[in-house]
Amino acid sequence: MPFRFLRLQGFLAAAILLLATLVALPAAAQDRADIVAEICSGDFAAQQSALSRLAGAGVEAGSEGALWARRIVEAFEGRSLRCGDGLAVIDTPDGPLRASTLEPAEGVDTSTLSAPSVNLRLRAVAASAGAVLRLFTEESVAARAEAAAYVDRRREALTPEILAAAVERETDAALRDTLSTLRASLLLADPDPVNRIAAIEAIAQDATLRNRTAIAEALAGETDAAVLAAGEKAMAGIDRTLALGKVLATLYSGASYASVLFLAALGLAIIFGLMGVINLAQGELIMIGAYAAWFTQEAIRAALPGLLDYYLILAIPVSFLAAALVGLLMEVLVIRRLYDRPLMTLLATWAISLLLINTVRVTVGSQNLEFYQPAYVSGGFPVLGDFIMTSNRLFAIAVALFAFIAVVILLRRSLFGMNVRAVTQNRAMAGAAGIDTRRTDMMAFALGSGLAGLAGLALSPLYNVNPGMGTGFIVDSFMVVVLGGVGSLVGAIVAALGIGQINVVIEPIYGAVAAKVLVLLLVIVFIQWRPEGLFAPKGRR
Amino acid sequence: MLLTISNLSQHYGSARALDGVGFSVDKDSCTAVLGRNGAGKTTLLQTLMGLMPATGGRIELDGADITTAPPHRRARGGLGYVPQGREIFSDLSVGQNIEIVLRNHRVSEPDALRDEIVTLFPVLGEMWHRRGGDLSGGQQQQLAIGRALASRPKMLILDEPTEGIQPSIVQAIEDAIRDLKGRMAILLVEQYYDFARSVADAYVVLDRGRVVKSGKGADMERDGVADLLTV
Amino acid sequence: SPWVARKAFAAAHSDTVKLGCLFSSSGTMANIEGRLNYVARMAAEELNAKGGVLGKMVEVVTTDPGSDWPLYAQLGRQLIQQEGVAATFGCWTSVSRKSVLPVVEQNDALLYYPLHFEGEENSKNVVYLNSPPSSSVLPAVEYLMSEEGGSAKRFFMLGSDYVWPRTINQQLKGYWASKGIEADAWREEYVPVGHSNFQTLINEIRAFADQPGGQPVVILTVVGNSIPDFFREYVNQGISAFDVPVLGLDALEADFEGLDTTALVGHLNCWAYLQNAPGARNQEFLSAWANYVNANGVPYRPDVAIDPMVSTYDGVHLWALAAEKAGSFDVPAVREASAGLTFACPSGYEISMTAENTYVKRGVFIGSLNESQGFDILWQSPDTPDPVPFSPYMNA
Amino acid sequence: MAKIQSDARVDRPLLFRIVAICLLALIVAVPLLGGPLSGSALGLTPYLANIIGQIATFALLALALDLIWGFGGILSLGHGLFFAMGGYLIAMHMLKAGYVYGGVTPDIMTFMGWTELPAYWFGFESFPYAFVLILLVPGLVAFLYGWMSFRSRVSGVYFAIITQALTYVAMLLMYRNDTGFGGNNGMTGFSTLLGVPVGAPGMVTGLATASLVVLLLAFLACGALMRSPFGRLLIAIRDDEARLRFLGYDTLWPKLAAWCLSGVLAAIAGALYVPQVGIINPRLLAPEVSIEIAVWVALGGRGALSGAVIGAIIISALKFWLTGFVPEAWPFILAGVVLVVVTLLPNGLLDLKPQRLLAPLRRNRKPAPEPAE
Amino acid sequence: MTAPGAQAIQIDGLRVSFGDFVAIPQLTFIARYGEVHGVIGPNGAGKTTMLDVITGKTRPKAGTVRLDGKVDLLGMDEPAIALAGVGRKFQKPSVFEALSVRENLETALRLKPRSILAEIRSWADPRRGTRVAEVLEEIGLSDLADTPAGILAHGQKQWLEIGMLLMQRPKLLMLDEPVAGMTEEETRHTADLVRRLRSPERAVLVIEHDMAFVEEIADRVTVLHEGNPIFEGRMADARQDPLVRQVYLGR
Ligand SMILES: Nc1ncnc2c1ncn2[C@@H]1O[C@H](COP(=O)(O)OP(=O)(O)OP(=O)(O)O)[C@@H](O)[C@H]1O
Ligand SMILES: Nc1ncnc2c1ncn2[C@@H]1O[C@H](COP(=O)(O)OP(=O)(O)OP(=O)(O)O)[C@@H](O)[C@H]1O
Ligand SMILES: NC(N)=O
Ligand SMILES: [Mg+2]
Ligand SMILES: [Mg+2]
Repeated sequence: MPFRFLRLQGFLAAAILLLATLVALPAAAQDRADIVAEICSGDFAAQQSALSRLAGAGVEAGSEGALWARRIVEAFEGRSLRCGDGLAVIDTPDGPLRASTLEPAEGVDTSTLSAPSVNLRLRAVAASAGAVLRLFTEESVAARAEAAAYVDRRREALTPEILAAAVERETDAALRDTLSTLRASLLLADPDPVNRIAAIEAIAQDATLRNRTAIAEALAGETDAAVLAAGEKAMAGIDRTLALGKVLATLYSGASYASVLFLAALGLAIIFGLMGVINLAQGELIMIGAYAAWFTQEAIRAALPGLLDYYLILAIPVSFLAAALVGLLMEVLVIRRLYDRPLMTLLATWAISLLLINTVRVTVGSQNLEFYQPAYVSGGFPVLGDFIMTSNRLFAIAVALFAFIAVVILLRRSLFGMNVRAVTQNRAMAGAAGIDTRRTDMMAFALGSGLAGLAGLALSPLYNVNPGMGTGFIVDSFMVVVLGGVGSLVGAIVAALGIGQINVVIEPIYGAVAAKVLVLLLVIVFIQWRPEGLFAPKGRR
Repeated sequence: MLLTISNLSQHYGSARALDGVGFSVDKDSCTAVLGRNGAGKTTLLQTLMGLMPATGGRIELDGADITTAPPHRRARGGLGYVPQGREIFSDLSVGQNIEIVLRNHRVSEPDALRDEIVTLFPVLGEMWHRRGGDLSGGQQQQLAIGRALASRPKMLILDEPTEGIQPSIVQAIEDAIRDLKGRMAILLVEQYYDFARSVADAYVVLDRGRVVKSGKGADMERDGVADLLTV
Repeated sequence: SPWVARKAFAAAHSDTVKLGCLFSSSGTMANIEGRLNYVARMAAEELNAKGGVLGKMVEVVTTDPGSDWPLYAQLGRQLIQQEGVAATFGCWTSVSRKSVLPVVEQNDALLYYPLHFEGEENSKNVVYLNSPPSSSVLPAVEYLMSEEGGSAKRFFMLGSDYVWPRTINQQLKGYWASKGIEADAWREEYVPVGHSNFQTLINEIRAFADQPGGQPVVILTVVGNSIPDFFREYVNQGISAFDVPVLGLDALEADFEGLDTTALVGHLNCWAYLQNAPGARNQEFLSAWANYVNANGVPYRPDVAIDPMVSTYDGVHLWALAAEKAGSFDVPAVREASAGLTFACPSGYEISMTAENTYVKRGVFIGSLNESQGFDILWQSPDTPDPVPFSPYMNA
Repeated sequence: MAKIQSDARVDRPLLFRIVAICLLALIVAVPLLGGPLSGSALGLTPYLANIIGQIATFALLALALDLIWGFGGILSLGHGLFFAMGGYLIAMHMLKAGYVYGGVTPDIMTFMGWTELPAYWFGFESFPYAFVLILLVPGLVAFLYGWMSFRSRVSGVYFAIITQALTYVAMLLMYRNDTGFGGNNGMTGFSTLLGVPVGAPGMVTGLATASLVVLLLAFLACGALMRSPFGRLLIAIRDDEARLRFLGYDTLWPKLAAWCLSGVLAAIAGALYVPQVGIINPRLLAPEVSIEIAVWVALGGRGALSGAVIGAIIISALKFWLTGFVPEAWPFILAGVVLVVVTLLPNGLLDLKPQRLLAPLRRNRKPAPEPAE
Repeated sequence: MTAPGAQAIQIDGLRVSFGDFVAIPQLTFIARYGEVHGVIGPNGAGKTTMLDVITGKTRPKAGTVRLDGKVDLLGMDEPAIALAGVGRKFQKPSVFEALSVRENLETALRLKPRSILAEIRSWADPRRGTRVAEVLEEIGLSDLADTPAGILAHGQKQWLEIGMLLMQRPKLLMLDEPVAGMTEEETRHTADLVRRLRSPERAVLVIEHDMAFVEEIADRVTVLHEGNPIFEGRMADARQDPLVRQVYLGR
């Protein structure tokens, strides 16, 4: 009966497997010692082959073997594997363990032993092997999926056999598909053209330039017409995706650059655009905002380490208020006396910027501050082709949009917004009309300063934060305000988008500097044509 | 007494523009300030509003000393000011020019007041959404008066309010002033002697920063004020 | 001329001798260059603790050229002419050195320069404390091209636009050409000093890397704040050292202070000193620095030491040895006495001044960035190779 | 309410004379004390002589800016452009002369791997040629840019910001080594000027004296010009350009003339500056530098030539002195001084009238009443 | 030489709009040499706008503006129009505040209008001094000749501005509300001045809301309403015109 026969077959297979394990174990002991010795040998080629074997051997030896192999690989990578005097131990906080058996190594003084050096090659193989082993040892599907994604990128220790075993073993259907595709993609040089075509198709699923190059290289020696056709088709497909990805990438970098420009200019759009104060310390207010974010981070790290991941969010009010406070002091102590002498504000704010930079330098130091980068501002998501949406820039874009909307609503809808405009147009008459000009000036200046602080926060994942960071923003932010039309917030955002987008279109062609030069020249020419910016205030003078 | 000014003085640099000016204004009465060009009328009103700090003397509004108060305190204390040269907020719309005062003063029944102002100066209603700075000179003058009324002042201070205004509206303004007279005090600087005489309960004549004559409105003719205004 | 005599007289009759420092504590270089001021002070304290030099206490005069090259010339002039310093320790970038060079030459003064650099210069008024490319960059590039180093085949040179990167790359191109490597195997890009937005360039690097032709590497010669900016964007765009390793020629432990380096592990640098250098001499130096920082409230980390710090430290001691040997602070005498001097450098090597020029023989380290913002030693030279001021590959 | 323009409109004659006399005294003193008497107790070290010379060029630069800003009301936040042009042109001359006559290869040729200098370096070994270009090139650039902007009625802060942008563009270009002007390194290592070795004994005092002489001449000439009808026209433009046009003046030309004159003066200042510092690089084109020029003028009191000169001298002298004397504290002191001036003296240092300083000495006189704010 | 009664300024089919607001829909207007022509009308009627067009400050959407029946002013910029002989006093007095009264007057005088350089050289011309002294006398500011114009009172600035026009000796002289803010006595004095300005070679346009003043000086008035001329003729007749009374004069 076929049915019974199958059962028998299953039983036999299990038995053989069990037997193999039993037989393998004593042999493995010797193997393990050999592998460890090779890793410790300091000979590059031996180390490399030992690491590759670890993956395969670990897998073959079943889950216990895989766990052991993983332990070794991780110890090697983390440099806690110590060798010397024919001894190999893993240094753990609870004392050393013998590498080949993982039994405590009593009486071994690890300080006389040294970690084998890990060069890039070895590290790559180790990383790959580690991921393969995770694929076999991790309990959760998510962790295995992560390992699979990693293995996809780092294939040094990967063989079709290993993947076959992994597919076999995998219980999660989706992950099994992923692994099958991955396995197929390894067969680019398979003798069977069908497998080669499958490999090409598997590879083409991820449309990157790197994969295109892999296909192109495989096709170089190809003779089979079907494979060639499949390759050409796959490459054409990748090319289309790449092109689209490139367009998106350009738009995204344009938007991200624009968000930086806009954030830097937003506070100025109020202080200079609305209030008419040529604030040369605007960059320093940005710097203050970034420092406030850093202090928030440190405070949270000390007091509420659990919330550290959210420090950038928690710092939003802190950065805003810190810069606003500095702005408030500036206004109350100095700027207030100068509203009827706008040129003197140039002088005063120059001095204030000097003061702020150096105060921070003397008190905090001139080194770059260390910012912890939570997940939402580090790394990026591959979107399409080679377009990776980097999170830190996405954060800046989000903050810029948020700030823009909030400020527009505030200035358009609130009495405060109307008061600011009235006061800047005619300070004396505004007072006579019952507006508290002092307070309005103070609040408006503080708002403009606080927005600069917010910019500092949003830009801290993008730029180095040090006392001098603000000076770099002066030209750009004045440019944005002027191009947009002094006093127009919408102008500022349009100008920032324009400058940002044109810049990133030119940049890959002529380089960063030439792009900047061309953009600035364009702006200069544009101003000749519209001497009061994009959104010039209209009407009688 | 609503407003009492005593011994007020003011300089521009070393030039004296007001020199020991003193007079007082009754509740709901109309006082005309007269004087030749450069006599110091505008300076007086500006000092009164706190647009420049007085260099000497004392100003009392409703019994409170406001000599050093900032302009917005005086405005909220009940002074509504129509400056010479209009000085409207040119980048705000006509409506906003009025609204901003209504809202900063938190006047009661703003809608009624707004309607009242528009009825007084229909052109403001027509141009409600236009930019203040785009209005013609006379339209701006009307806006300036409307704006001052929007704070429901206890005392309306007008610096040559009919300057540059078409005759029919001058009449309207004159009527309005007559009409307002019972409801608020009015301090009026006016070159147009006949009009001043016809509305004023009291008058003050300035010359080179000094009060050279003052008295009841009804006595202007008898006191020969007209002669003081010519050479 | 009379005023020189006056200065010399003043110097001879006071009981201190002045050393000048020309290191920026503001501007784009501040983060790394600024700490050299403190190291010079620390070395001077060590000398003073032993009774000074030729019986005089050493006084260190610091300035702040603010990462502004012309200001180096101005302040150099001030140190030499106005302060009458016996020697000047200064400059990080080669461009700043080029800017003070005429000043030290016109005044026949001595500048101790602590950075590895491009060579092609041999002034008798400069003591080149650190290595020219022959004993720093070339060994590192050779390593990258070796089997063990990853068999690099294609090179993306990215530098700040000034003399050091331009010259280094010029030499590298000559070197590769001499190995028969075709010009399409490399690409050269420059950004302005202080450039911070590397978004587009890293896209380009990725595109370059993804093309066929063998293992790509980046030879990074950007300086100052551009270094952390570059690496941050590199991580964000998801490129790891396994894909495209970066050899950061000016990259130091201190450049990574603000960064999480877990995703940067494996990138390389090459210097005459790495903080992980073995040996007791290094431990001694590290604890001296930590103590100095803590005792004096120095605004830099006590647990980070970088090559130019050590080179500056070496320089102060080499100068003291030379002055003691010469029995005088006069520049010509000190210069003459310098030839052949040796010093036990914290790097573990016994460094020595060459006899024929004012170069210093030093060891070479290749470092690999680790998780904790430090560099592990991947390779180190068996001895101290002879410095070669003028590269044979320069106009090859 | 219409406040009258508080800008001083012509120089306070007394102050003007005092400044002129001080400059004259320096012209006599510097060569004397820096030359024959340099070893004496009163003598000037070359270091000090050099500083004086540099400051004189800064004062000249401030004068140039005040001409258009103080009088014409045209604020330039990019005057570093013209200063740098003068500097670059003289530097090109010195390098080329050193190369052609002295055989000194400029660094840039080495690291760029050039065997010859780019074509636009042609002829620079000749001083007269370089000299003419120092007047011509900045003048032409000023003319083209000014013509374009004034004609399109770009004015006020728009003008200020785009001059800044223009200078910034120039900086970015000059920082590129490919542009052929030495890139970030700029130009240094000069060997001779007018055939005299740069390190020659009299060179430092000579250059300093020359700078002072040029400064004095420019000061007197500009003073005369600003008191002339032309100056009055400029002031009228500053106060109400539109009104002047309705009187039939095409304001383009007087503005352009003042602008070009200012540019050329700034370039001359640059050409005197660079041989004295021995290096030029694009840093001079940085926005901060140009802003600082405006700060000098504002501090001194814009609209009065003596104010500009005094402002430049005070700030740059303070900076020279303090950076050496208290390197950590100087930014605080400088900022403090500026803030005190700004808050106490509405129109800059010019509010410190010499007469007023003397006032306490004269008895039986009431001090003039303070202007009302 | 222009003949008295000849057309000085001739406006045809003029249309001015700001955005979608039409200030002047379709205006035809003529002013003649030898006459003082009053232009009156409600606030916002377009009087100032008309002057803005003539002086080149505002560009119309359609229409022609000719001087002497031939020179097309629309093709010229402000200085050229001024040099062609058009002078204007602004509604809001505008003088050069940092210059003294005397210098304001000197600046207004163009002896050598061809080139600014020649003009500047001619500033030493003795004729200038005499002329300035005359005008100072005429506008009654002799005592204030050396004070900065910025500190003059409103009325004084008005006078100074008229003085500047007198210096200019334009063919077409346009005064926008010259007596606003003046005392009655000053108004009379100004009226005298304006009458004296009338000459066969000159056309004078006066915009004013002071009807007594207009009546006193104007040979002819045009009443504008919403950009349209609704009346042209003698002032005395205008007072009787019902439409004029309704939209402008009141009662
Ligand atoms: N900002 C100022 N600076 C200096 N002096 C001034 C200033 N404003 C006005 N003055 C002078 O002060 C005096 C009084 O001026 P004010 O404007 O008060 O006169 P007025 O009576 O309102 O005249 P008008 O009827 O012309 O409006 C005048 O002599 C004037 O020249
Ligand atoms: N730049 C502008 N933008 C929008 N509207 C304008 C502009 N200039 C003028 N106007 C409108 O055109 C109309 C005519 O204005 P104009 O100033 O010519 O009136 P006017 O006759 O001089 O009035 P007044 O007697 O009050 O001075 C007014 O309604 C004004 O609001
Ligand atoms: N030598 C350098 N890093 O410029
Ligand atoms: Mg008045
Ligand atoms: Mg009008």
